[in-house]
Amino acid sequence: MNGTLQQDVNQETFTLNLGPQHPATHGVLRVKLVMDGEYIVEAEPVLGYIHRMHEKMGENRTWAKFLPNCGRMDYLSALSYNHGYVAAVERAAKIEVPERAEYIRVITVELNRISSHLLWFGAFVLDLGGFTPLLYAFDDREFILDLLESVTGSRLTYCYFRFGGVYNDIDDAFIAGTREFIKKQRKRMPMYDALVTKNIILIKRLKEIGPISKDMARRYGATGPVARGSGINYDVRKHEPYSVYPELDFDIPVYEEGDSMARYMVRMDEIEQSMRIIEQALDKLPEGEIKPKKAVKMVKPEKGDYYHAVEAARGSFGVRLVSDGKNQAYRLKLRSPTYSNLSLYGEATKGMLLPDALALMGSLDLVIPEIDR
Amino acid sequence: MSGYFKELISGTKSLFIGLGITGKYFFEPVVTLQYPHEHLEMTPRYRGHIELIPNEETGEPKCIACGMCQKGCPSGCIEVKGEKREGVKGKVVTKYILNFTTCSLCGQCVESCKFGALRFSKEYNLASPRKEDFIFDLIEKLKEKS
Amino acid sequence: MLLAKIKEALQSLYEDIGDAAEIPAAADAVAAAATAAAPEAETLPEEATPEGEESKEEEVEETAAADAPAAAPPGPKETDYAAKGYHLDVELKPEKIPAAADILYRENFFIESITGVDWIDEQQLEAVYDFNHFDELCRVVIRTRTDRNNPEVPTISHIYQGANWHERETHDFFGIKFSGHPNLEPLLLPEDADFHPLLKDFKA
Amino acid sequence: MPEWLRVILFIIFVLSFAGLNAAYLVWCERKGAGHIQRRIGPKEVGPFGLLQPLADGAKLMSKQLFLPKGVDPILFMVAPLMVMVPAIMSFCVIPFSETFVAREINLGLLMIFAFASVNVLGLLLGSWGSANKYALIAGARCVSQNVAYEIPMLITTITMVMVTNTMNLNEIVRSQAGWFIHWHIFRLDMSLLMPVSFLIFFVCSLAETNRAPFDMAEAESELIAGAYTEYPGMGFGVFFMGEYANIVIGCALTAILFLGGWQAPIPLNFGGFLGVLWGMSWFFLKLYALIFTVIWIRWTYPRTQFYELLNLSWKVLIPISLFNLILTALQIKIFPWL
Repeated sequence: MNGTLQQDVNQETFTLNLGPQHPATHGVLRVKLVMDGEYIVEAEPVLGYIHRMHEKMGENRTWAKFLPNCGRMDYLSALSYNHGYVAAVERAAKIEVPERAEYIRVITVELNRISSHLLWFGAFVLDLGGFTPLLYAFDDREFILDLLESVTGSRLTYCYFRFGGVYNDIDDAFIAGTREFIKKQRKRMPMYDALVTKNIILIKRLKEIGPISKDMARRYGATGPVARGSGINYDVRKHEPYSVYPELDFDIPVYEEGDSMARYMVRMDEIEQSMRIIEQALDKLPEGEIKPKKAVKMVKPEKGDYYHAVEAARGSFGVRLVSDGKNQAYRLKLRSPTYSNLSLYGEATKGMLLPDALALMGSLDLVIPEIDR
Repeated sequence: MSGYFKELISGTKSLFIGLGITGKYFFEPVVTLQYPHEHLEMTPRYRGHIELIPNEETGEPKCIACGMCQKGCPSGCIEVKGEKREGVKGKVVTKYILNFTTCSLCGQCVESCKFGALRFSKEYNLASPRKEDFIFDLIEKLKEKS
Repeated sequence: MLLAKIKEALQSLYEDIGDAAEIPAAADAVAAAATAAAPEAETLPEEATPEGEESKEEEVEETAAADAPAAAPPGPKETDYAAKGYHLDVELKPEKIPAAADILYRENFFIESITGVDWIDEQQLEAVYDFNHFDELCRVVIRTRTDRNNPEVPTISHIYQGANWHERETHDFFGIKFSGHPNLEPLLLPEDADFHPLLKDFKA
Repeated sequence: MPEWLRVILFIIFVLSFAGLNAAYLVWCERKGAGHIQRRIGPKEVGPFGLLQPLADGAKLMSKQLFLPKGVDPILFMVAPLMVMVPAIMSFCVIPFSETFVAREINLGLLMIFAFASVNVLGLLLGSWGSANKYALIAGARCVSQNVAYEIPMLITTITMVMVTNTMNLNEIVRSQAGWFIHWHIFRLDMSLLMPVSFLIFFVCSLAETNRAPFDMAEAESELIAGAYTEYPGMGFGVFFMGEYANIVIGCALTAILFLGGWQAPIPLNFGGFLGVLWGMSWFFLKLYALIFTVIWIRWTYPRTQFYELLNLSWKVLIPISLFNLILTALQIKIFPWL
């Protein structure tokens, strides 16, 4: 980079490598920027720095042995990925899931979603230069991690769901702790609101910055909070109900503006909605088994291909299975939401200033291992 | 024009509110745990590396070296060997090596153990610059413990 | 509603195919037989041994493959959503893909993903396109098969810009060339990668 | 005391003050940030982590002074000094107490502003000389930011000069003698917008010293470390010390202009050595209260966007400070008996 500076300044534009090690990319993502002063002429994300070929791993191991991989793609909402994968295999192999297990799945997934959104919130404000909200968010997130650790045994890369059920049952301490957490978090949200959301500096940095239109979201297949911030009322939990979501009453926050602020607000509102889901699920939690009556020994789905999507914290996570009737996948396609969400980055950042482009990148909520898989 | 002043005033107010919040937290007690000096008790379900459960009477491992854990491990990080001994039902485990460097703590070995001979330990203070330190001989570990 | 409409629109892409005896059409029939077999298998008692199931399926497939052109006229097939996870299964010839994408684009579908499947036994590569709709639940799967030794499918990245990356990914992993793609360089693999890891005969 | 001895003693005092101050402000900053974020901050080295700055300093000094490939060696090495030296020079005119001041210059205020302008040149040269694109962007930002914020700052200063009729800092402090209501910030009779002037001046000094939320020169989440990206070891260390020295200058100036400098809030004064101590302790109390506010602000807000920062200056601070200037002039002319 050093040697080329002299040549570059004589031109109209210069190229800037954002990453693969850069504080705002949250991991090893590189963005090739062509800049005119501080304006971005062209932005091209370069992926693959931590590509691990999970899909090939899926073809080389039995269905059950792929389970630990799920937690290692989107490590911030690992349970959503767990859920997506087991649900797809259950659909393919026609495994019945007891109701209690489904409720436990929903409760833990939603807790995981809150923890993911909290971390995003902190990291996003950190991208904008505010340090303190990150630590406050971590404080809250620790509470969730403790809860999830007490039931799943791990804090981040969960491997908790099993075909037809879950690994462990939840106990009264977990239920009480979750209720306490919700009570505490409800009191905490107005603080975030006053400290961050209503802060004039933050508003100025996010309002009308990085607009993503409805049409752009559709052309690029953006889902999750990115789509919902652009006025698209699409949430797999409502749109394509799975698990026990149809029995629970919750809203899908949708904002029409399409700017970074809208995406921010969607996620903040989703924390509240997730808490509502958890509360109802805890109330309705039925007694019973957490694993199918007949233990699932060998999973052998019928020949054919199957698709199952779930709403992960970052959007629609889909699993496409192609089975040839053996005890491992013939083809396992993992559709990760941020892959599609990031693909619009090049178009959306045209003509933008560098700090705004970073605000936009933060608002997309990227998890690089999930993009690279 | 009125919007200008409105924004100015509300904006300034929001800044002072923000200062108030962080100022309040300045005087509140810290929430962090001073890790090397203080320790947390792990929750009962905490997944550390696996360990063998001893037979309460003899102190020998309950494991009969059936190899189900080895078979069920996605990362192939378990190596079990056993031999037949006289007077003992089933096999006696002679070698149980866990390569913790590749273990992903998924719990499928514990789940697949029909004899209740495996459990997760509560150890988490594991750090070493050497890879070899994470290849555990679980039988040794069990002996050390008792 | 939407499903019927889109089915009808996509049906038009089949009309000028003509002779069903061509290779892609035959592959069509195999896939059709597989999907047709699925609901039938569903009714089987759960206790049925996997081996039995398998053999039965093979039987069905063989018979279906023999008289497929007569049994299943080409066209989009509705599938059982609860069992499969999608509503419409469309198998097209590669050159029809952009037209199909265009139809879906005009009906406000969004692109979910593009991927490939390596059918090494048949020496074919399959490209699978997943489309979904934001307002109404309607998942459409479009697939096309191409020769494994010279896999080529026209790009749809000019219709759905999001397809750009998906096509690059599919090219990375399977080597399917998306003709007309503006920038078909490795995306997830190293820049100089000349291997395609998801091919069944790829050994690291 | 002979003049030369006085100057030498003062240089020693200022240099050690600037060094220690930078070191311990970092400690304060980290502790303050820690407690705001509900953690402890440095605590391992020495009691309450008080020796942490020494450890940090030792680390910085022991690092290799490495010249990255392609840098302009002269500019690269000179730039940190160009930030540090003017800051230290400015200390010459700061009255720590009535008699404890190196040189009481009649144009002291002017001198500080003159030196403050050199600071930005240092940053610009450093960012240009380090031949790094991130640094270059930071340097460009830094210049336009400083230009924009010097205007409202100077306008506000002119208001204060009009009110006090002097540019001698010690005189300005003396004019605020008596109870604390005589401090300029409370003198609504001089100008109705005095508290607003104070705010404008404080905000401008934040921007001038590149402190959050206006830390465009560093902007670590956008520009890695901005102008300092390529600097190793003590090169960065000197920049750092200069930055903190500038914060002290900015806050000292705010304290002198608005908060009565070394004046105690009650009309109680001592002579001799006790008087020096008494004045100094009040001055430092005000100074560090302001510095704490600077730290507090940094750990509360996100960083402003660059054009918002310019907007704030051109659309808000300059019009208001101009209005304030006119208002003060009118007030002085129409109600001269006040």
